[in-house]
Amino acid sequence: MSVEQGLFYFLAAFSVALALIVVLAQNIVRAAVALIFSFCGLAGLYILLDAEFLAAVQVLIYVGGITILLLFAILLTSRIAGKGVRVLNEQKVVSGIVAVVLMVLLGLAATRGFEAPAELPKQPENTPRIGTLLMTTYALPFEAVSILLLAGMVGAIFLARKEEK
Amino acid sequence: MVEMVWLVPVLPLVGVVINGLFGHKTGHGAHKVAIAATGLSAAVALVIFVQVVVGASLDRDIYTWVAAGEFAAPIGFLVDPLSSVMMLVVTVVGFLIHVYSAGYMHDDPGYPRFFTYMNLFMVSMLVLVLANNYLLMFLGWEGVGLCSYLLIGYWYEKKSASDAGKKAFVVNRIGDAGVLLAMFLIWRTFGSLKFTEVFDGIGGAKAVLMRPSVLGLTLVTVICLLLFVGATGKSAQLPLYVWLPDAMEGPTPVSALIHAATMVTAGVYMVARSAPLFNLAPTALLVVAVVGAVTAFFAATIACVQTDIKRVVAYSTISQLGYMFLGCGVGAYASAIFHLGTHAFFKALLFLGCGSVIHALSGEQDMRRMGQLKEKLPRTSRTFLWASLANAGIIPLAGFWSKDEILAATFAGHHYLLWALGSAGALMTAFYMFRLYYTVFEGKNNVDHHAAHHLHESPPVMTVPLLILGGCTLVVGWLFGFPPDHGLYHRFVGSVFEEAGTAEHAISLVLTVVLAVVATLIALAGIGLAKAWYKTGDNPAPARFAEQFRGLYTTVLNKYWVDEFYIAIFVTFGKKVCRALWGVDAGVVDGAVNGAGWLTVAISRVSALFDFRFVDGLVNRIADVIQGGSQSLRKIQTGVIQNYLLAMSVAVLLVTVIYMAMGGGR
Amino acid sequence: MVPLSHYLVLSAILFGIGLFGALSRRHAISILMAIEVMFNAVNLSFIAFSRYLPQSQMQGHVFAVFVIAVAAAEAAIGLAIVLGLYRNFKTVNVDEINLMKW
Amino acid sequence: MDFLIEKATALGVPTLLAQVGAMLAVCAVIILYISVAAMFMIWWERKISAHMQVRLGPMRVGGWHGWAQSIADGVKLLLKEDIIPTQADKLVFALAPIVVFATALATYVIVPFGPGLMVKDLNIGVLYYISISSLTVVGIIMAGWSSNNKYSVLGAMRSAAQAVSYEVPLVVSVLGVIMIVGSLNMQTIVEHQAGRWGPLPWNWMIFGGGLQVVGFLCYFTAALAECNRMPFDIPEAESELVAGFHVEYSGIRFSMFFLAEYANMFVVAAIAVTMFLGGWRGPDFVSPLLGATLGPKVAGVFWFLTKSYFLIFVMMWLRWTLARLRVDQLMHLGWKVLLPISFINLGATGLWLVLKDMR
Repeated sequence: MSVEQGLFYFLAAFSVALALIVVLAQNIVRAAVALIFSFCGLAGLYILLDAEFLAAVQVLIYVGGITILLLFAILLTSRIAGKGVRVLNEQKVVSGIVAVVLMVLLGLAATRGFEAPAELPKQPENTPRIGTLLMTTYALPFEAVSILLLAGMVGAIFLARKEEK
Repeated sequence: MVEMVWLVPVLPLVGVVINGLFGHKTGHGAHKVAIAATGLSAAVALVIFVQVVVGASLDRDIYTWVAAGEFAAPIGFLVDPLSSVMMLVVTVVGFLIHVYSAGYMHDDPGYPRFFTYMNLFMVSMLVLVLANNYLLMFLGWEGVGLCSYLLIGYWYEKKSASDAGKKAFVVNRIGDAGVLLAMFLIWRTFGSLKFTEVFDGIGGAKAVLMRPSVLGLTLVTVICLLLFVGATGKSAQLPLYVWLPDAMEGPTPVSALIHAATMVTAGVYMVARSAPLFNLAPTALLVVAVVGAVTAFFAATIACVQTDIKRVVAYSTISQLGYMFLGCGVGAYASAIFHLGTHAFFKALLFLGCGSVIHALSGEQDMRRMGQLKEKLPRTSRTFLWASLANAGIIPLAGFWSKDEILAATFAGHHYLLWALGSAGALMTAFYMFRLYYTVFEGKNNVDHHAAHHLHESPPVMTVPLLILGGCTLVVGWLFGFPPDHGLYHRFVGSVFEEAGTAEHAISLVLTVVLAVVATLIALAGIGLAKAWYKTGDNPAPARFAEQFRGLYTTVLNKYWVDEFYIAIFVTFGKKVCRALWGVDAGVVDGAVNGAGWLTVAISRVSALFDFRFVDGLVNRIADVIQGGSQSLRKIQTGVIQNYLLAMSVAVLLVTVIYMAMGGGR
Repeated sequence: MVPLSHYLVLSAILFGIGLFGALSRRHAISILMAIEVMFNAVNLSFIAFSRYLPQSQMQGHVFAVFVIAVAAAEAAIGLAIVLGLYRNFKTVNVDEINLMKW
Repeated sequence: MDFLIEKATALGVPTLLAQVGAMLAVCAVIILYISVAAMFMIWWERKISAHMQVRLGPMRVGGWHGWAQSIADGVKLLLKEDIIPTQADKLVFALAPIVVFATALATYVIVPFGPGLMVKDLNIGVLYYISISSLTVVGIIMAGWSSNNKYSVLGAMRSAAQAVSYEVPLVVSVLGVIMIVGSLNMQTIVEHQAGRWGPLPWNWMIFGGGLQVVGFLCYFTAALAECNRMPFDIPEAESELVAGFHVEYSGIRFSMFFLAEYANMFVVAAIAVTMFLGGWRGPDFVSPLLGATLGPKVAGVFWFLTKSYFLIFVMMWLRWTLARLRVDQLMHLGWKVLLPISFINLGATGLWLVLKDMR
């Protein structure tokens, strides 16, 4: 088993375990912390996939940005003593079944679907390539996303602002 | 200069941006921006048109809009005689109507909003016309639909207006679904949505196209019929015409621009644009022709009895659109587009005239409260007269040439029945137009007094466009249409459809003349009848006529109860079901109670005992079933998001299961 | 070399976990977190595909970038909404917030 | 590090073992360096602050100017009892300092101490630094929240807000340099600053290299905020929050936070030097003595450390010069002053590049 495979299985197990903590943890802050580390594990997987740019972006945006916001909101809305409260709603069984079945189906599709080439195709260097794509083929979606972000920012400000009386 | 065609839609877009974002700044100067934008784009369009006449053309992709896998849809423009004619008509008429609106809307609070919508409409319509692939055309198609919705409901504080807007939107959705499906099929068949590639690919894909797919119809027929469904929605043909009369709730310039001149003709344009496909599908062509002719006749009958001045013109529009589709259906695409152009002018003129009248009478729309306005509104009445003559198809005005060509082509195509329908429609067209004209501008003066005493001719900003449009109405017909089938226009646009492999029915000169004379006589007859009945305004004949054929009259007056029919079928149905359930429930439960009561009374009657117990039990059971059912039904809406989410994911799951069961993902 | 299917299976598992969380956590923020997990699962499969399939010249990366951007917007809005909820309902358990029912 | 691996494999060590060994070795070196340097910096800071206030500072321990003071402190901290509040979330509480320290450690990977002298020459170097450094705040929040103390929670939230706000101008101000160089690789950036600029011997980014003075100032300010230095130290403002997020920490965990803070100071300075001040470039005066292979390296390290420690000195200097900002002032500065300025700088740089390409 090569180093790469070892790393892959380790990171995979790591991310999955932490993701499970995220959805099952009794205490929400722990869930958030687990989320952070699971993101880091995924970043490691991205590096295994020669996507170092995205790995960095992953850490920067998800860990440095989104989860910080999440933690922030948690600190603003909930207390530390998260013991004893019911964290799952009453439809957990059904949804669990649904999730598992979907998982299995997707897994089947993945295993029997696509045949990857024997050796990895040559890949251009990450950052410049992504930049070129964003500026040429995907310029329009890029603009759309930026506008979306702008709208999101405005909306967030508007929603979070205390309505002045 | 042809390369600059992108300017034509972009200029109004600039207007949209300025008025839309800085409307509070432009305020009552908004019309300056809007008019400048449309005017410039009209100028560019004119230049390009001239160049196209000289022989230039363009089919260029500017930008790859959608690229997903092997699916790619460019943002590209196609400039050929057909699209250039459309472009010219849209821009010129649009420009004039913008000018007119500056006067008509001058004291409206939402001034910038109005002009933003109008410009946005111009943008969408030009995109629709100039697009070089179906997807981009569909973008414009939806855009004009949106603008029509916004503008019909422009006075949104008026419930009738907002309802009419919604109605138009919903009805159009039906047609749009057709267009979408057609696009899917086209994509699957040709692997492209670009007009050129699709039409060039026809030869290769003929085998596939001719293969029977649904109900024994060939694939191409299905595609064409689906496209035509969209056309009926957008161009207000049977059975989807119901939204157009209600659309008159919008401001009159809107009715003129969108619901007479440009948007409603989009369907015709699409059919003509897809001529190569339609030519392969005679069945579809026949359907188009029949629907067109029937609509032409049907709408004309309704127009004969309407009393709302704008609705008369609206039904007349529907009828004229019917003629256009009739033209397409019999393969006379060029004539259809010609009629589209002329109709754009004189129908816009009619609407603007109506607007001017309504404006003068401070909002009065019922033509029974008008009359003898000829002296008060000289310019309006004169141009209105021209337009009426044109619409009635009197030589040498615009309407005559185009409509007559269509009818002639129908005759030459041996569709004698359709020709008869069309001619009957023409008769009524002449009749209702002059019924309108005489009751409004001559006849008896029924204007109520407080409307009468500030009765005034509209300001020049409104009448000048009227005069210009009137001038066009007078000249375009014989200028481009003479001699029939060989005039400037036909030599220009005809080429497109010859490439499309349209079967032109040779038509002898004699026949042409004969038909022309017949048509003129028919029109004159209609005018004569209208004159006899409405010139003086106190002729009892119409009333007597109505008395004689009361049933027919009321039917037509109520527009054949189509709206009621639709409402009964599609709207009330749901309510009906619920009420039925409730009724059963109540009835059964009560029955149960009473049954129980009778049971106690008739305890001695052994003979009846079994009977009642049986009834009782049965009844109770039914009641329980129904109650349980309704209870569980209303439980569905819990208000908890995650339940909905769960339902969604279950659905996704099912789709995945089915997909993989059908061997997908392998 | 790790076969593509392994990455896809992993992504499927993460997606399922996230879906379960989104379906059955009560705390609004936990639901957001679960959704983020689902986003990441999707990103993983995007990147895996664009690594293993030769014809995709790293287009998957671009899509992943878009996903991340959208996720950021989604998180910001979602948290603003959560704060609003907390302000108005004094709770952030979505199954206690069901005004929109029959 | 690759160098080490080569050597090891050359000696017949299996690859995996060699890699792991090299990693461990490098980690050990870095940790050693961090702790020693940090102790030195602590002592230095105390001396500087003392002298700025016309005091002497630590004089006793170790004889000459109390140089061993912080060693003694370190020993004391290591020997102290490690207290965990009963109401704390034990796991997170224990994890937090490790996260903070580990991130501080990880950022050293891409610090180019000299020509070829860096742990791993990532080609996304700068981005790597930015993303890793953004992890620190996670640890801070964990610490603040888990110790279940209102001061620490407040400190953590302040710190989170501050970090998220100042991340943006930090990145944007660095972008100018990245645009000019056209690469994220640290060594490439340093290489790009080679040569002369007119009469001056430096072609640094803040000079001829890219005229990034504004960018440099923005970066430096934002970086101060990133590592919670005065005047941006409201997360641990002694006078308001006792000690902010690490008020409940003691003993070795506390010392981890402490070390991490100083480690961050150094990395920030090092990045600034690399991006704006020509990195390890400087007159090579030792090659005559040490030969062409070793000489440049030594000179590079010398210049690099000199520049970095000068910047660190500036930080300490600022600490005793400026007053602490209020929270709202902080946000105002971050969003309404720094961010616009750095964007203007970015745009100007882009324009400049375009014009340069034109002629």
